[in-house]
Amino acid sequence: MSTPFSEMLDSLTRQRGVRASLIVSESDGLVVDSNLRFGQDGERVAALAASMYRKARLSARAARLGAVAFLQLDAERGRICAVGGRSDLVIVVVADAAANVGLIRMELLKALETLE
Amino acid sequence: MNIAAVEAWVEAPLRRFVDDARARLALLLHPSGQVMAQAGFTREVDVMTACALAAASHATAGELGRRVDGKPFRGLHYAGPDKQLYMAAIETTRGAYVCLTVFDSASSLGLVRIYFDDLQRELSAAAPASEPVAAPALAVDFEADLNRNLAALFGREEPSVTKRPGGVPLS
Amino acid sequence: MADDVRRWSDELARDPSSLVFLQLGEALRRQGQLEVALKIALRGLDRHQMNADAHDLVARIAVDRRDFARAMEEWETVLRIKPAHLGAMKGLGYVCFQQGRFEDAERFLSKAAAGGAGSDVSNALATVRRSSGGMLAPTLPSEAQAEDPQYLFADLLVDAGQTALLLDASGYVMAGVYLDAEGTNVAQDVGAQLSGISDEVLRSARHLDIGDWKAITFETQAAVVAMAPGRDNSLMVVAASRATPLGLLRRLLERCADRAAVWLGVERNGGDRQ
Amino acid sequence: MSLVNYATREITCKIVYYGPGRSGKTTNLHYIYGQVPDDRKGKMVSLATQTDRTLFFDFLPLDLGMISGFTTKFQLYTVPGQVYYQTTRKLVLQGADGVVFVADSQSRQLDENVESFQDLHANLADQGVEARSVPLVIQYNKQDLPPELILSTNELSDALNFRGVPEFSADALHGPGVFETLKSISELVLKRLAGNGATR
Repeated sequence: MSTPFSEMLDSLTRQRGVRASLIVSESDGLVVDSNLRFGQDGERVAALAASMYRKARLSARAARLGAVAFLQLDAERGRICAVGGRSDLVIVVVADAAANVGLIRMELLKALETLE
Repeated sequence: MNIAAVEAWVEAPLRRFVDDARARLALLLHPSGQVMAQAGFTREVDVMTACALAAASHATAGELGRRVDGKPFRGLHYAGPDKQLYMAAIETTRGAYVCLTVFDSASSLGLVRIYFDDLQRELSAAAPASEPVAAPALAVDFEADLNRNLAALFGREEPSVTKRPGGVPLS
Repeated sequence: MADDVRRWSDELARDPSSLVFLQLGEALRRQGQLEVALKIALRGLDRHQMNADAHDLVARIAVDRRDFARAMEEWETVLRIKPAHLGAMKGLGYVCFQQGRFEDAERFLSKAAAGGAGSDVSNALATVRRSSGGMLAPTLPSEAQAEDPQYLFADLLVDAGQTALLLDASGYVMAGVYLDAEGTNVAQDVGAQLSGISDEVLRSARHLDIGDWKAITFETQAAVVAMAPGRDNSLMVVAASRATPLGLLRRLLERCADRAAVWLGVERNGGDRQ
Repeated sequence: MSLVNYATREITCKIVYYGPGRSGKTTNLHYIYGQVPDDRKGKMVSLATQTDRTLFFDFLPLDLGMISGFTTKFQLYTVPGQVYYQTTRKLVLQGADGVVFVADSQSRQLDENVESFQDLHANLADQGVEARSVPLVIQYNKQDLPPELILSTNELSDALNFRGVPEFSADALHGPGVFETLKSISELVLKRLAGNGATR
């Protein structure tokens, strides 16, 4: 089924090393739309990534650093990148640890422009 | 967070759930409204009331689901301005329970739901295979205690017997 | 930025006397490619010995390479060529501050401020004055500075907007300093706010089965921030101005984390850092 | 299904006040609520319509105190009496440890009493519960009304109490009979715990 976000998510998931891309509601941590490779638990990623993004956003605001634009978590076996804008929606990408995060970041910022 | 459970096997999974989901309150109850475990409540009477209302709400939602969708709903979510509530059934080998959790902006519906799934799995794994064999709980001569407590409850020295038509035991 | 670097490299290859080496060198410096940047800058300087900006570029690269002596020399040259060069005054102020020469730092920064430099210089000046007038004597010896955990990362921070904090598991500051726009140390507030993120990160990494977390980086309107877990459940936090490339920030994070690891090890083993 | 926590030595029992609409089930709970000291009761919850008819149930948690070394708590529920709340009655009845059937003594309510009593048995059967195994007490309420308006307790007993369970005449509005009814159902429910052990 094609949704208004399909093309954007396809283009994110096409990036080398990307395992999943999702649009997530930041406030309730639920999946709005997703493009997942086999084995990815979209609901889990959505809930945890949204929570992490929200925490970073609120903490940065409390620390008077301004609004968070891009977030990247690096772990031993994977990376999570997220961008959010003015709306409640956050775009999340789960990628391999070795994925080119520079490219993913650019694609995410491009996707955010489309979303807004 | 303060956690109390009627049966010990419930405690660890429930504790993990409230920690992981950053829940403010949690209740595990029988569908009839009897509490199995609670986390975060400070007054026992509040627990009982919450259980009664949760059981009612769960039963209502289940019945509504059966009527409009042919099967009970998976879960129930209410959102207030500050706090939210999520409630769903949990099936174990010991039977079905209802779990109600209250959370605020430190958590989210998505988080609560994923950890709910984990709780379901952990409770299923932890549940003893069979019912414990219960010994008689009360002594046979419990009546004296009961009479004394009821009299105290109603502010009477002795349980009084009134005359007809005002409360005479008929048999 | 990668495109720009390629374009400027091509241009420089076509015309080795082009001033484009200034942009190329600066871009490479920001990417953390300090050796290449230095090579380009020195080659440019050979052809443009009286160009103040070329000396300024070499000085900035030297600071990144912790070569403060070379940076001083280059910025002093800049001021001989172009006495009103604000970048050189700021740079000299910064180097003097790092070396504990607060009076000199104040003199350079005051000149820069009088010359019309922006709010970052005013902030830096406030910091210097606070340091010299407050807990630190103007001629504080470097050993004493090294004893103060506030200055644990001072020599690793290369731009005025950069800051580093080491937090314990409860979010309390163990080392480092975080100055706000007014020059006030808000390390404890910022640390407490940012440390909460690590709980979230820990949980996400655990439940998404991606192994232990190594770092988290985020860009905000005002800054770029990177954090990494350290020994004894500590948290290393570095922040820099928004213009700082993420790659450079990560390098800074690694250096500070290494420093913190050594310091924590020493602290645990009886506090003897000699 | 009494809940017995052997670790903390606590017993919790669920008692349901059943009966036709306006027979005085909620009034029983209100009277109890008014008599019991604050430290022995929780807030009374009434899920009622705008006209104060019970919509879902009334609920009153009571702390009976220590009985045979167990802290004993009762949860008193009422069901909505009106015929069309059948589903709700079933839900509230679920897991009841004891039932108080509150009959309306007015002559014109006899059919409603009988119908509601049958409804109780049908609902218990639906839940796979043998009605005779559930502790039951019958209360003939409103016996304070003028004799020409009500049936005598003997007449009501003939119509309803074919099982010969404990029965009480009452005036729930003013109190007579309320305490005796509660005491009787408490005894029956606890007797099961003393004799049969806990069901759970």
